[in-house]
Amino acid sequence: MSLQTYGWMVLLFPLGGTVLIALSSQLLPSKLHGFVGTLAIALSFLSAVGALFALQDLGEEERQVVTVAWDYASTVGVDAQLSLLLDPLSVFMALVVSGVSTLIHVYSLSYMESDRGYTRFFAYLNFFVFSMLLLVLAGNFFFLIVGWAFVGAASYLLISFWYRRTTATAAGIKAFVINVVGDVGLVLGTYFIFKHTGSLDFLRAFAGAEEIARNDGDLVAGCLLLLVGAFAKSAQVPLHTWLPDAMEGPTPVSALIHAATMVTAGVYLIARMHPFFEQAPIAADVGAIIGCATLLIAATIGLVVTDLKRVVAYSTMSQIGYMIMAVCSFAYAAGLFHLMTHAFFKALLFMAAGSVIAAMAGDQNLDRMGGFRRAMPFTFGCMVIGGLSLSGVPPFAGFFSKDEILALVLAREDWHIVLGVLGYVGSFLTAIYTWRMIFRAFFGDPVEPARELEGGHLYHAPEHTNPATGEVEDSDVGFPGPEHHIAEREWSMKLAMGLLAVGAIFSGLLQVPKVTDVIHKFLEPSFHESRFYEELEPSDGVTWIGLAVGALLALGGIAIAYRLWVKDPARPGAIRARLAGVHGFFVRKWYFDELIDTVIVRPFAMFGRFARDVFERVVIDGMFVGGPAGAVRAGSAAVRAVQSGFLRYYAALLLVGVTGLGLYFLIAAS
Amino acid sequence: MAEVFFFLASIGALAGAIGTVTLRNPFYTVLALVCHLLSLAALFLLLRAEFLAAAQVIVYAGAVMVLYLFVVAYVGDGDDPIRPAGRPSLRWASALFAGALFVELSIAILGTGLTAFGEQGSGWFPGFGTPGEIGRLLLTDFLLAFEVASVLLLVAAVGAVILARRRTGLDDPRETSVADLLHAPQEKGTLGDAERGTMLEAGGPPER
Amino acid sequence: MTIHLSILLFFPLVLATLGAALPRTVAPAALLVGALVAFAYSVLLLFDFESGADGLQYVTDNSWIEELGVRYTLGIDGLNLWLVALTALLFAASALWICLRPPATRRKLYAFHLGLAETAVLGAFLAQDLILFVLFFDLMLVPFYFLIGQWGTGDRVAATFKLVVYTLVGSLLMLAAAVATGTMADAGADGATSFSMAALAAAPLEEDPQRWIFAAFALAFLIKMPAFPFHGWMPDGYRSMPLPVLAVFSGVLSKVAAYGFLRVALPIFPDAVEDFQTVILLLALVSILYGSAQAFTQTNVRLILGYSSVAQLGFITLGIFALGQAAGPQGALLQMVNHGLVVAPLFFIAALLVERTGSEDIREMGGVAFRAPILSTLFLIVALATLAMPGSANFAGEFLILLGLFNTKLVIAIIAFTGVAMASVYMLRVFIRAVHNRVGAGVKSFDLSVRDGLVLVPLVLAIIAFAVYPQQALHDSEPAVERLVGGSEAVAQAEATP
Amino acid sequence: MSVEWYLVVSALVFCIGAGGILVRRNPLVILLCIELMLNAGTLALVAFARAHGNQDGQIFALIVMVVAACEVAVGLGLIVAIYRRRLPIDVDELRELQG
Repeated sequence: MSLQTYGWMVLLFPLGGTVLIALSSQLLPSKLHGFVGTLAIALSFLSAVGALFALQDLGEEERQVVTVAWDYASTVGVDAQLSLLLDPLSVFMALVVSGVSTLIHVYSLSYMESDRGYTRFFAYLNFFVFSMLLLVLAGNFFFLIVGWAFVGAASYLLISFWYRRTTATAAGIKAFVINVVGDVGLVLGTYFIFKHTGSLDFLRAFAGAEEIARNDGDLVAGCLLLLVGAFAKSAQVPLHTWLPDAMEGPTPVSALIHAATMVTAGVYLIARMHPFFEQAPIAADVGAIIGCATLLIAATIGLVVTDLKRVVAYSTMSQIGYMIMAVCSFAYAAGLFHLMTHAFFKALLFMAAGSVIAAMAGDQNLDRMGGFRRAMPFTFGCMVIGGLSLSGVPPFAGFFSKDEILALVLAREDWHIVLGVLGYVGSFLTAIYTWRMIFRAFFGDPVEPARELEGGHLYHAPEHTNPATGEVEDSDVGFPGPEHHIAEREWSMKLAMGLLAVGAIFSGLLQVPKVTDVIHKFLEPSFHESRFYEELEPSDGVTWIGLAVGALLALGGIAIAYRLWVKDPARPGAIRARLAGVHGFFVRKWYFDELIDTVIVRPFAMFGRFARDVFERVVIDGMFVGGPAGAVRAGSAAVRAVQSGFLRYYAALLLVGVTGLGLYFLIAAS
Repeated sequence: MAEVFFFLASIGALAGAIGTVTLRNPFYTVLALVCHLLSLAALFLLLRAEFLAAAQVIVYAGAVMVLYLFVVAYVGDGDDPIRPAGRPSLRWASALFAGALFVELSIAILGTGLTAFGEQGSGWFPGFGTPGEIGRLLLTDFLLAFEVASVLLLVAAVGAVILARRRTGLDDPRETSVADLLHAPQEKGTLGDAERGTMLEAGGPPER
Repeated sequence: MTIHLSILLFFPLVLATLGAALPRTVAPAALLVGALVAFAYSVLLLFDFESGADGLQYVTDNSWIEELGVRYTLGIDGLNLWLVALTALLFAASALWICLRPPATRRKLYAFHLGLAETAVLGAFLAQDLILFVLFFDLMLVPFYFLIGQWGTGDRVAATFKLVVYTLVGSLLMLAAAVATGTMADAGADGATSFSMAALAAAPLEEDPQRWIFAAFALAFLIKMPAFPFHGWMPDGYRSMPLPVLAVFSGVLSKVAAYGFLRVALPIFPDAVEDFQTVILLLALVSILYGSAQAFTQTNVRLILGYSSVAQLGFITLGIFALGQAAGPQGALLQMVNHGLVVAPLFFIAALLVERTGSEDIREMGGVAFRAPILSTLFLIVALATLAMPGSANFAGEFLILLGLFNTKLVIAIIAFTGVAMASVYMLRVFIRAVHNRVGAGVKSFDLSVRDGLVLVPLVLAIIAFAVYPQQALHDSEPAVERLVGGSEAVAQAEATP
Repeated sequence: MSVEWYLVVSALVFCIGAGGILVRRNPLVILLCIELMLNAGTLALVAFARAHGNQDGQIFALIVMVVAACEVAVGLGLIVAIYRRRLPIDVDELRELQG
């Protein structure tokens, strides 16, 4: 089969899975739907592998293949076709997305088993994967935007999957709306670029990119707007507020959306648009600075959050910050390499967290956890592997990828050195908060659920409540159902976590400095016109010092976390009391939610209420309707006054009229 | 000779008209009108409208006026003081405008070229206005008008019967109208009171 | 096979009249047959239409009132082809709905009025003579007057009063303007009075009379749409209109107004359009923002949908008045069809939700998704299409509209984008409040019945089909739009040269 | 004997009838005044017929008589109906039709 066929198959399997599950939802037993959905994604992954081999068969210059299905909205100079661009970058993304998604599907097979929305879940999940694959494979701006928005819609559906929870629906709408803001940015950015290139097709537009003057106003505006899109999807400051709230969704969703796939779309976007960003370095610099700011802000919040999943979520934000910083500093291969390793270890961390949450019967609060080490040894092992990889301890995957980013950023010299140094600070914080989470959940005295689990029995809460509000859960919709019996007992969860753990340990070996160079070589055809792809190379000194510093910081962070939360559990409280102001600032998430609320949401709602209660009544009803209607009313009142009911009065009027008419004709005739 | 008859007849017609308007007793009013109609018939004869004059006497002065008298007798006396509705000025105003209208008409009649028709009129011919001629015209040129007039009479007769019919069996006769005779009883919906004023009503009756 | 537009035009009315003579149980069925035949006919047109060709097709041209130069001219080109199909589809859906859920009283009359409405709307779309257009445009009001006045709910008298008076003001202005155009232009052969739109477009008026005539037309269209601030009749009207009627009213009638801009205003008054462009664009922009803000705040589901229509029509107006940019009118035309396609099922779904809740207030709804998954899924698809999610044809329309506008009026385009974001807020708000969250107190949830599915599923399938392949509509309308835009460009150049 | 004389008489009768309608309150008398006005019209028609030498005017007059008869039938029916309902026979009292 040709590369094109593989490309379409990658897309069609998840779409077919969605449609099949949706149409047969009332017909087939729900258990089957899980397998159908998983199979569809697995086949999609296999097709992506097929596409990989087909791509490698082509010559190095020909590895950018466009395939068109049909004209979609091609008219009056707009060339929106349903087309795919198959090149190393898109195939790389498709592999990561479909691969990790397959494992998450496998994990969900048992994790969601007791949920009554099992069928719906897999339909949504398949749709999500389809959307994400459409996003990365799209061959033009138009379908990039389509995939972009589909991902947003799918994430909305998945986040508010337990739709009886008002917190879940609120989080869903928040995610969706911020994503739409991103869409708007993307569309506007597309307009700015389309204005100069005259084509929506990627390859034709890239070819036109060099014609545009460097740092041209339109181009910078367009790139900044693309960044808005990327930031909204990748949860960068200040459009990040949806990500922590999105943890309302089921844990596999968190793993899928917020670790491996959706949030990395922004990184992919910037890498894909590199010809424009290299022509508009101002925009790229802005992106790099914001990425760096995000990684620090997220890390500081991660230090204080007490919700298990939110800690992982903030660490995701922070890691995406690294990637954004990398691709905006033109270190594309490093950014994408980190994207891949991050997909492995972050999905692993989420799955492990999901396992713990299941054991806690849905409770996510770290304050109530402890001592799960012996109760869940497999989960503990996975968590440790993921944690080591995330902190950047050699020789785990995260170590190599993160250090490559920082080394390349330092190699940009000038003020980028500041970014690099801040990146190291961030990695130190990362180690601390990651291990804070692990130590608090798995060490210390076993809590009651842990003790029950050690006794071979799964803890059941007396009454299921929403962890966010304490509201009693509606058991129709909402995990855990009354009969949940999971927490690392099931083969499918162990399989998924095991495979990811392998990835989290060994995937770093693909690109060890000065030794292997697989990713860089593979991606090269996609970046053949880049001025920086080959040139940007750290000096040997920076490389080795960076590796050493990175390893030391990671280990140091872990040591500090160990001292604070295992050796001396009283210390954190004391520190918190001393730094109450800072702590409060971090706990309130730097007041971003409040800021957006005051600046945007409230004025808008106030305007709406004003419009409804005052403007509509006074101006519209009063002036515009009241005008014509009032004139008609006044006129009819005047006529009504004449209608006295006196017959003779009417007759007199008639007579007056006839007389008047007669007079008129007489005068006219004379 | 014709002038004398004309003046006699027109004085009779005008006197009858004035009597109709001014006499208080309805009974006398009708009689005044009969006088007016007879005088008018004489004028018709002068104008060589024989058939019309006959019809005027027989149908109008005879049949129609008897109907009036009958109704007057049925309804009763009801002496009617002559006074205007609303305010007294209406009376003067109406007289004024009626006078003004008359002046205007007179100016129009006398001041235009009607005199050109001459003393004898233009195309008078033997048989003018006889029943035979009128009948021929009615059944040839004016057949449609003739037929329509018959339908009109029928409708008027039916209408008069319905208007004046005696109603029985109803609590308050004021609450029914002609429309009741024509309409079938109203269809009744199946909605409950609570469902009125909502989209349920718009969407049809609910099926549960 | 030759296609006669008169058959398409009058078939619904004839069958509805026939239905009025049949027993009352059969009357809606007769209406349905009329609407379905018209729909089949319009589908035939879609396939038979020669899409690359410029100019009118299937022209019917007969003399009508010779003394006044009024002719009975019907024709189809890229501008009205898909709108005619949309009209036929929505009326067929509505007729099916009242067949399956007949009104409680006087259904013969109800069916007759609906058939009359279909003929009037089709006539307005097909007419190629200005007076004929005005006639059908005004005729549209008549059946709706009775439909609201007799079968409406709530304070229907006040609603009818407002609706009729308000739109009549516009209509009368338009009639005067149309007569003035014809008599002042004398565009026919040998300087005779002609109301043929093609002839009028070929012989434009002086700029000064163009202005006030255009203003009168624009006012009529803006009221009908409705656009801010002429939407005063809309809240009451929407609150009291019976539902199947509201679906076609909102789906089709507002499009007639937008179509009027394309068919009448742009070609015949090119100079005035240039002069008024900014004013109309600003009104459209305010419509978007204001409609969105209202839709975000209201709690009555009908009003939310009504105000969202105000906002959507604002987008369409923006596209039409992106002068000199073919993408704008192209997108606007596509968006007209799209909006009609989504808003009608939305109102049907709203009726079903209300049936389950017993209230039109979204605060009292909630939670039907668990027991009504099919209904919720359909609602989701329609809601996402309404908020113009990329991948829906609505997005293709909005993309083109805003692209056209972007190239002419950058700032307005950028502000209009906030409307895109707001649309997602208010549509999701309705969706979540109605379908998700806790089950409302008075809610009895049960899934879509086969009867309702018969109406809804084909409409949703049409939305999906259109989302997958909107190209055909764009292709069909391209020559007509290029001609339209070329005309106004030529005028702009002529203005610039001296 | 000129035709204008007839017309002047007709005008005079017409104006008397019109004035009568304005000053009388009894519906019966008002009906009679209407008869007067109709007859004035008839007279004018017949006079014109004579002047033109064309009998069409007489036919017209005949039709006017028919209409007058109809009007009488309906009008008297109304008066009887009013009487039956024990309403005052006075047009000033019968004014429910006011706006």
